Amino acid sequence: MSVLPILDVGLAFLVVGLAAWTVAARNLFASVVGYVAYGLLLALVWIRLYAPDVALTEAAVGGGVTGVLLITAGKRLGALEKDEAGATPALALKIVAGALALFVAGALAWVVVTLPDPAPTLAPAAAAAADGPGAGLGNPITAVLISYRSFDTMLEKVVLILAVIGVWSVGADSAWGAAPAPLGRPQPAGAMVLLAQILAPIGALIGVHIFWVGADAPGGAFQGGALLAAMWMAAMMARLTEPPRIDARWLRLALVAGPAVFLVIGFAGLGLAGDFFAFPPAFAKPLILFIETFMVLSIAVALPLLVAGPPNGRSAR
Amino acid sequence: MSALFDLFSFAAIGAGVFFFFAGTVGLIRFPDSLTRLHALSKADNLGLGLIVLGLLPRADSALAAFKLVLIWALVLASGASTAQLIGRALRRGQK
Amino acid sequence: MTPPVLAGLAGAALVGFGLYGLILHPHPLRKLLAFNLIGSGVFLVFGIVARRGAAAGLPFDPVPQAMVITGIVVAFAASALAVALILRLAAVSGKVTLDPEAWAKTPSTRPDGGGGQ
Amino acid sequence: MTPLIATTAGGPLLVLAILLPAAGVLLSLALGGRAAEKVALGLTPLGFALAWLIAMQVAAAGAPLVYAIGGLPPPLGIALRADGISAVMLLVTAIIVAAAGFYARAKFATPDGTAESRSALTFWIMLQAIWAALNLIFVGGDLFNLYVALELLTFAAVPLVCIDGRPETLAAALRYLLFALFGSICYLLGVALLYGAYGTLDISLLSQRVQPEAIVWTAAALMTAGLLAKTALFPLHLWLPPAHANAPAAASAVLSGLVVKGSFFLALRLWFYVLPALPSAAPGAVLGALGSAAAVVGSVLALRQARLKLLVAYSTVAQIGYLFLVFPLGLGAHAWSALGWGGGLMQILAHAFAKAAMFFSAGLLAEALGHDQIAGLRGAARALPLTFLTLGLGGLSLMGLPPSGGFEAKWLMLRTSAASGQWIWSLPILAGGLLAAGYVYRILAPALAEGEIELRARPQRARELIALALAMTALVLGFAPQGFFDFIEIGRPLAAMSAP
Repeated sequence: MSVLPILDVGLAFLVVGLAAWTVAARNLFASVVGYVAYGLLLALVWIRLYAPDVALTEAAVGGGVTGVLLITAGKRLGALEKDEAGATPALALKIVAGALALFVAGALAWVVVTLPDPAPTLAPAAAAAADGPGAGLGNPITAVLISYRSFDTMLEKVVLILAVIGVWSVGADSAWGAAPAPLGRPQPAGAMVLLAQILAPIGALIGVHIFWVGADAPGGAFQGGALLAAMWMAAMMARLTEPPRIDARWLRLALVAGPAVFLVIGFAGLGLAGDFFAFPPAFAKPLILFIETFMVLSIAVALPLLVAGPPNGRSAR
Repeated sequence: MSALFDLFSFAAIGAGVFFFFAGTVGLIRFPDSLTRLHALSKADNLGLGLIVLGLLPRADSALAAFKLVLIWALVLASGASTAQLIGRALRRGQK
Repeated sequence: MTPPVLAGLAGAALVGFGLYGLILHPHPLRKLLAFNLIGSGVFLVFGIVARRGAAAGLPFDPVPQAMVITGIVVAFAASALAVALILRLAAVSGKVTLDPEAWAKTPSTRPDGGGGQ
Repeated sequence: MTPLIATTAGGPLLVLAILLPAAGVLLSLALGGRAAEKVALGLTPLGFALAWLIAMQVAAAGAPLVYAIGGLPPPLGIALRADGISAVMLLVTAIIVAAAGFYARAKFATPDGTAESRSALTFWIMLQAIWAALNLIFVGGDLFNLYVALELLTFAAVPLVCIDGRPETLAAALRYLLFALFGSICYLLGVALLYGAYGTLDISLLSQRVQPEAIVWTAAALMTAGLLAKTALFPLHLWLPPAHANAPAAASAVLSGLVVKGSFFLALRLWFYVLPALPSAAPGAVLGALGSAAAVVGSVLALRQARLKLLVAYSTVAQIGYLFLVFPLGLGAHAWSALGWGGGLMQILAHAFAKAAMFFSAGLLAEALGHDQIAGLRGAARALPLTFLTLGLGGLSLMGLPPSGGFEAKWLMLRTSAASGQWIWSLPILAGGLLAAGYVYRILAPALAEGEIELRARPQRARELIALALAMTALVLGFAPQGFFDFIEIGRPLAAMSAP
């Protein structure tokens, strides 16, 4: 397998080159497109680092959903670019910034290359604990996310919810409660509609599949939820469906369902297993899947809402 | 028997790589966006199809083989639609 | 060069490019892109730490990888909030500059110097 | 000899302190409308009671409370840990959040029969989210978990800045967000390096393993730089004044009094708890120098502001500067370290109360007069005596005049700089105090002068009293007994070595 190193080097150059393009491009939109391509390539890097779970997340969230978000923004701001404002930075500032960036990158590269050998790791502990309270999960990452670092995962869902409220809060007062502006153009192209009609159901199925196998194989709530989110977005872009009103009860409940269920079961752990966020060994796996189901729901709802933006006055009634 | 499968795999994947290569050359060399698009969709459709075909005998299970074909079909559907959309956008831009 | 070392060097380069762009670009969306570059560089550092920690039959240390997954979702949420602010700013004022001087010319006239229903 | 990190008595209280406001956030969004306000205000007494219980338990045990979440101890699991300073900060946060909540009712109430409004729902949810995030910051024992807390804090604080929706507030919020994101990502990079070097992120485990080597210095520099950007230490302070001055007064008080203290608290955790093995002289000197510059520059800029809220915001830039003197004066295992540590802590508390009181008063003033231009304050003190009494008392603490918490903090710092032979740090303390006297005088002098002034509306007495109560608290801190200083020593590494 002697071609792999060459491919690795090529991939690294491509990724770094696209990053440089993103920074250096003169045109705002070109820079955005460069970044989106970069995000997709990054997924390949993660595969090469033996991180299929991260690769899935990066492809779905970092590449896909972020791509839609940034390209939409880039398109809307493109019209403004003339008075983009702020003088172009002076040469002195460029030199200082360049020197600083070079210094930080150099120091980081040095430190990363000289990381201690053998590397400290929690992999044996995680593997050993898979039989214990981690509880019958073949995918150690899911075990870490839902069991050992449950607190991170639960609070990170709260972060997502705060971001949704933050996005809503920049809207106009008069629009509060209404739906965000439609994602697609008024008359979407036939190809787009066809694509959404074919892709959305299959993609949704795959999303559920990725979530379901996530207990034992690469995949999980994040990745599955992100894929479902992407499919909902595709349907909205083809105008097969419209963004929901932000005061809809079902929407609010779906948003909080993930962290709320996690929280309730976490509390119940005190009675059932003696500690907050502890799972009784006999029910650990079903409980974890139960929590994850609601997490998938919350993620699938939150991501498209973040892309759709604040409520829009035009659709208020 | 397995040697025959291997030969088939190599041939199909090799052909697939050739089409990808040709498509990429087209992307770089062709003069305008529409012809470039044309070259690129060839690579997607044919090149990927051949590679999937070449990988089929090496699949562990029927499910894995099915997933491979599904990937090809999905790429085909999205590639064709995207090409169509880009083409439309280009025509609108030219008018 | 092994993939971890390569990825580490790439990660360092990404952080460097991102830092440069974050400081220099006046446009907030460009700053956001630069921030995301730094972010992915940082995640790559986690990635190589995870890969180097391969042990006990696992090809990676699951803990840093789990952290990256959390981090990617948080970074997306941050991008979404920033984009919403940028677009709203452009919509209500027609410009997106962050220069405080430009805003000082139009001082607040709200009675309480902030807040309003 | 690594004792296993296990849950102690009272540990479950720590989880509750975080999850109570977090559950409030979820409940407020799910129920919507009027419920958000009710939930937020209803939780304040519970939250205060929890903080009080935690403080009592820490005092009784004389040692930190620990909780291993899920019964899974670090390094694989996450632990929470509350020591003396955690308990004090939990209490302060509970008090100021409650004060901000009741103060804000006048503005963000949703009366019966009215529809849910944008600004009200945002305010009540974000207030609770800030509370949850700060509580996690104060008791978090795992560096990545603390990263999540930092992000939680950012996402809660930024929307408050632009709650009013004017373009300049949106620009201020955006600048704040970009600085904060930059800060978190620097912090996260440091976390990655520390994990790569030692294979754990638990603070107490790390403190036993950390050696002074290149990777640790790099990680420390990155994390510190990130936290400085979030704390708005000079020269990374540019985002703070417009952000804090443009938010509604109740939010400004929380942002200035508490939120910047969150990232500062993490800087304390980093240097005092994670990295006690590093030599402390050089980092202490750098941070102290930046702090001194902030104290002087911030005060000078405050002197030049035309608007009251901007003046108060620039004063925050200056007061943050003093906080960083705790690094040269408190780091290390010296006989005088405990004194400097006490001074730094006292400065956090005194500023939190005094600044919250001043922002509340500035808000009342702006509502009563219809503006907050300092030039237009002539005669206002006669019309609004209580409000100006609060501004004056808060100013007393900022200047560091006795009797006040601010005086106590500066007195301790001056004593430490004398005891340690680091005379140089007494200069910014004294200069900053003089400049603070200047900008407080700028507010009070015209207001106390003779003049006719027309009030649009008389501020509610209850809101004036809330502000006054906080200002009085800042004064009372000046009488803190020795027991208080013993309490904040609980759990500080090297404390035993440096006990006088």
